[in-house]
Amino acid sequence: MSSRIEEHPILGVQEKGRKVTFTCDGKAVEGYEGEPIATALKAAGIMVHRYTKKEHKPRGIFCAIGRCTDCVMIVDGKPNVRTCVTPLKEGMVVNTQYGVSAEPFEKQ
Amino acid sequence: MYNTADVIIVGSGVIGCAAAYYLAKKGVSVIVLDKDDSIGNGGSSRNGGGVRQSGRDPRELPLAMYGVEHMWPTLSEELGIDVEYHKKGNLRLGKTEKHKEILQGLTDRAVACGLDVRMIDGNEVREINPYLSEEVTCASWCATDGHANPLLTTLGYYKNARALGVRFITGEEVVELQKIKGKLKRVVTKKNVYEGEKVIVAAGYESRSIIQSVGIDVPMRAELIEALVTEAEPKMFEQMLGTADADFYGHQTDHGSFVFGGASGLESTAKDNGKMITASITAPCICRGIMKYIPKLADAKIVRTWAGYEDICIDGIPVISEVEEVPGLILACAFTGHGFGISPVVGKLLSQMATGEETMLDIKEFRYDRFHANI
Amino acid sequence: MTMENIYDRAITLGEYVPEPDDDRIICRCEEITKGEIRRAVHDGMYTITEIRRYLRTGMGLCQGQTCAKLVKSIVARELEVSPAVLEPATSRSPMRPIEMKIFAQEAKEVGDNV
Amino acid sequence: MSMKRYDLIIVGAGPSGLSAAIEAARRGLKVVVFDENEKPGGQLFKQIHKFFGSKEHKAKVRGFVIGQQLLQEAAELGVEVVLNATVVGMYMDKEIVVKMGEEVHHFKGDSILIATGAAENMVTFDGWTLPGVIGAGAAQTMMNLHGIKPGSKILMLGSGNVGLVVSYQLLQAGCEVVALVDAAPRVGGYGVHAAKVARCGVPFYLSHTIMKAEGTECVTGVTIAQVDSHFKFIPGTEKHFDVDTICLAVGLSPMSQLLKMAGCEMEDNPRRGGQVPICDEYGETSIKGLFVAGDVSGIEEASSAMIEGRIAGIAAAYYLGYIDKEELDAKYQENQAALAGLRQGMFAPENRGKLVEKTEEGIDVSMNLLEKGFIAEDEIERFPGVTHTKGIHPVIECSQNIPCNPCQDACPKHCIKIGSHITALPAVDENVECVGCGMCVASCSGQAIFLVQEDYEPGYGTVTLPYEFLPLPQKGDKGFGLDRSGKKVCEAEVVQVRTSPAFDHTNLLTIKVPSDMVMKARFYKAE
Repeated sequence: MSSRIEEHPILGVQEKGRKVTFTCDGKAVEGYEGEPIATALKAAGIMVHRYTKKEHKPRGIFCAIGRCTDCVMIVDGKPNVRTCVTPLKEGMVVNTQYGVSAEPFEKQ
Repeated sequence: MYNTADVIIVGSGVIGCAAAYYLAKKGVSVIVLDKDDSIGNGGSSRNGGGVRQSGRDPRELPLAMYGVEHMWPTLSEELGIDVEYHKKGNLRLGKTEKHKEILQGLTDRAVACGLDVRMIDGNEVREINPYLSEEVTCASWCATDGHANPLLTTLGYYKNARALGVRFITGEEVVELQKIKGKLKRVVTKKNVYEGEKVIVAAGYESRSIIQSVGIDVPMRAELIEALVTEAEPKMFEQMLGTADADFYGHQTDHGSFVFGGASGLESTAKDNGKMITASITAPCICRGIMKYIPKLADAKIVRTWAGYEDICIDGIPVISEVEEVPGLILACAFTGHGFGISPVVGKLLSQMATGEETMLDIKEFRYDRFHANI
Repeated sequence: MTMENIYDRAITLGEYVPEPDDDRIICRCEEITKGEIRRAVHDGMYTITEIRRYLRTGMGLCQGQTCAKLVKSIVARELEVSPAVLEPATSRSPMRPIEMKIFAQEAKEVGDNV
Repeated sequence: MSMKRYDLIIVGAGPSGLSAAIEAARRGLKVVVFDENEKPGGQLFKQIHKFFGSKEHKAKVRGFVIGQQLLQEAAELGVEVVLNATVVGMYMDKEIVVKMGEEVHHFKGDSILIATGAAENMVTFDGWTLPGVIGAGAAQTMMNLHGIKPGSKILMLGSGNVGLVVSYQLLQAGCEVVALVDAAPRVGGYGVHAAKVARCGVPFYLSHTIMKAEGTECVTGVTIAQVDSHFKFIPGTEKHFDVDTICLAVGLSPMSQLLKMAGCEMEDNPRRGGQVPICDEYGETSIKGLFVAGDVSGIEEASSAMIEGRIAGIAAAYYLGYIDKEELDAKYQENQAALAGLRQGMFAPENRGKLVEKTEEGIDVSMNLLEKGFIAEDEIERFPGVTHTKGIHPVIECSQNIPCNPCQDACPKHCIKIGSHITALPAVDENVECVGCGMCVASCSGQAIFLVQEDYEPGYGTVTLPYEFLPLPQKGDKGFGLDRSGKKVCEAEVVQVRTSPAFDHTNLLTIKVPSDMVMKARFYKAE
């Protein structure tokens, strides 16, 4: 079951941008243009956005408003991009962030 | 609580904390007073962390060289805390013929003092640090320079001195020094009176008004300098960087963040409301400077900026001196923005001065009474 | 303890007694644990500013927005003071992380007053 | 360097910032509002419930609609609202640097209002950094702004208004809320908010808190346990829930860093929620011409934030000479009276943390409501809104003194009385005949009004209840009546479904239940 809310009792059917495809760790994922990257990932069931530098622990969405920076990922090659406030675009290349790198720790 | 000690130190910056530590190691009782709430809240926690020998005044160079040779390499071990000292060299960068002249002059003087520093061209610069832009055409290169973490160095000295029994009191503003029977003895704060046989004043620019209370003056001024730090980046380079024009200076820390200091040339417009405040135009200016030299940092995010005063001495080197006319007074101020790199050495020298030992290095160039009129 | 006593760093806090949740992360960005913060207080770091500089709590990408209150309460408990007496760390520009290339790009405003 | 200059620069386009902008622009000030978010309105745009208060202050209007109204009003008055505009810092001489797009802009204001609102507090427990542990604000943002469920099985920590309201919103979004947990021994938020969550079947665990979040890559479960009066876990009381999401709603702190940076005198005031600027009755800080309003100056509700904003906007107009002292005083008095009205009742700032045992009318409060989230059957009869008139009539399960009165005006027959004292409990006038129009049911922001008819047909009565869920049941559907605790108590048949623009998305569901169940059944669940 998708975690998207198709129709909301108060808000009705929410307007979305056009459907676009992007990649996360190389896999194709669909989302709506302009929505936060994190929303599209959530809809695709992706919970882990990064692994921390010291303890290599998983992190995901925490504040969803761009403050806590837990949801940062490597987006189009740039590390530390706050996915909860960065609008999704067609063809974006999103990667799990390991520390501050796209390379998993064992390869660093 | 006792308010007397063998030595009273005014100022809990890296100099004061280092002196306290070396004194405590000798078994001397010490009280350190600071007007700020936090330890080392002046220049010690606001500087770029350079541990340089190159680019220094020849009079100061022996102190810097001694530190790099004898103190910095073992400091982490000595303090039981990683002060993040890295001896990976200093590049002072130039882009123009004028810069080259400045750098050549500095290099020649340092070489004459026995420092291993040389001029290199743009290509060699980029062999050492491939992130530097094509605009960089020359640099002075001193392989034995480096950098350390000033916050941890200051707090490391503090922690160890405290563990050895030094009494630190913050939020204690010194208002005057008093002589008793011809000797400096009393340190009067807004709330208390402290007494010591020796008083070391290491309070940055504020030292000036404190020592004026016993009729001594050091010609220095306060200059606002700003610094900024980026988010953590993947490891890029280990050298300390500076420029001939002093656009900026800084390095990448162990944490991965870059710390850079600099100025916009317009600080004089900043009103002094008693608080150190960053000007709106300075950080952007420093950023523009950095990006010319290290284009790859354009996407790095700035997470903090801050400002601090440097105590600039009129002749560019500090005052590290006993004051015979005020027996018991020892000065350690006017470090002119390069005190951190020599702080372990100065701390040790001060501990020797305060205990009446012969100093391990000649410090006559730093006397308080060296200043003369031009004509 | 009162505020005055925080300033006198010779006051001893007694032995550092480990607690079962000492390994719990408090500062999420810099991954600093409760135990590290407690130990830092026993090492003499009595102000929030000193704790930050010693451990990097609140110095990460979120700029301390998430853990400031948590750190304060741990330090206050260790010092046996009310959290309200501890001065929070200085607020510094930028309020949100900003790319160097954007910070460097100062727009020339054409204002009504020009 | 040259900078664009405004009479008033406002940071934050939330309820207080926009209200201030409106009042200032109305008096001739050139006003700009900067907000870092993509959408204006601050928290209003995530608040989909109807607001409490009085008609003059937008009661029974949903938060996001209030946001739209304020924004439109501001636009009509020529206020510039700049979104995606992040304030980088505040410098000397009331200079503000703003990141807009790929540039930073310098602006100066002759006056500045900081209305940056609040940030969420956090609590720690083992596993609190796992993906799946989120703030309540995050949950609201995800479901109400971005149309996505934060999780499917969720545990909520925090029984303040935020925890209660967000729990209800999660249910509305189609999530399952497995438990509502709070370390405090009593529900912190409005009883009516608690009651609407409880009757949907969400169990309340007061004097409980989270021991640990379980999972390696993300949350797969949670263990809670009871705590003693010192908030220490009581061994043996552990309870486990399979959940994929843990939502934290443990209070807010003023987001006052900009003010500290600007050099305002600050204080740590636990009554206001943390570090706040010291300010006068107009919201002016220790720096002349620098004002604050809303949560940044002390955590309160959006309704009071709007009034504080108005006062600050008017005060800025006076500060810059756009109005005279007389107008300032008159407007201040008017708004101050409204603010005082909002700051009374059981949840008034001075009652924070206190157990109020009797209502203003001298009635014992419902302890079951405070401990379990719903009013017990043996408590309900004591409240003045609960009567047993013949035929259809309202039953008002409003048991706490809160500043709210839309129900009084909703009834075309005037059978509901609150009187001039806005916090008084609504009473039903048994001498006035109820026509069963349901306006009172739809108008009650707390969803605490039901229409009850004991003699619908032999052996059966009906209950008309507010229903804000999808799918909407249809006439003839059969299901169950749930009691105030969410327990199935009887079979129920939907006999009428009413929707109307006047009800503003609150549908009225009339269910037929056995006569002895009309005072028990308070929610409908399909088979």
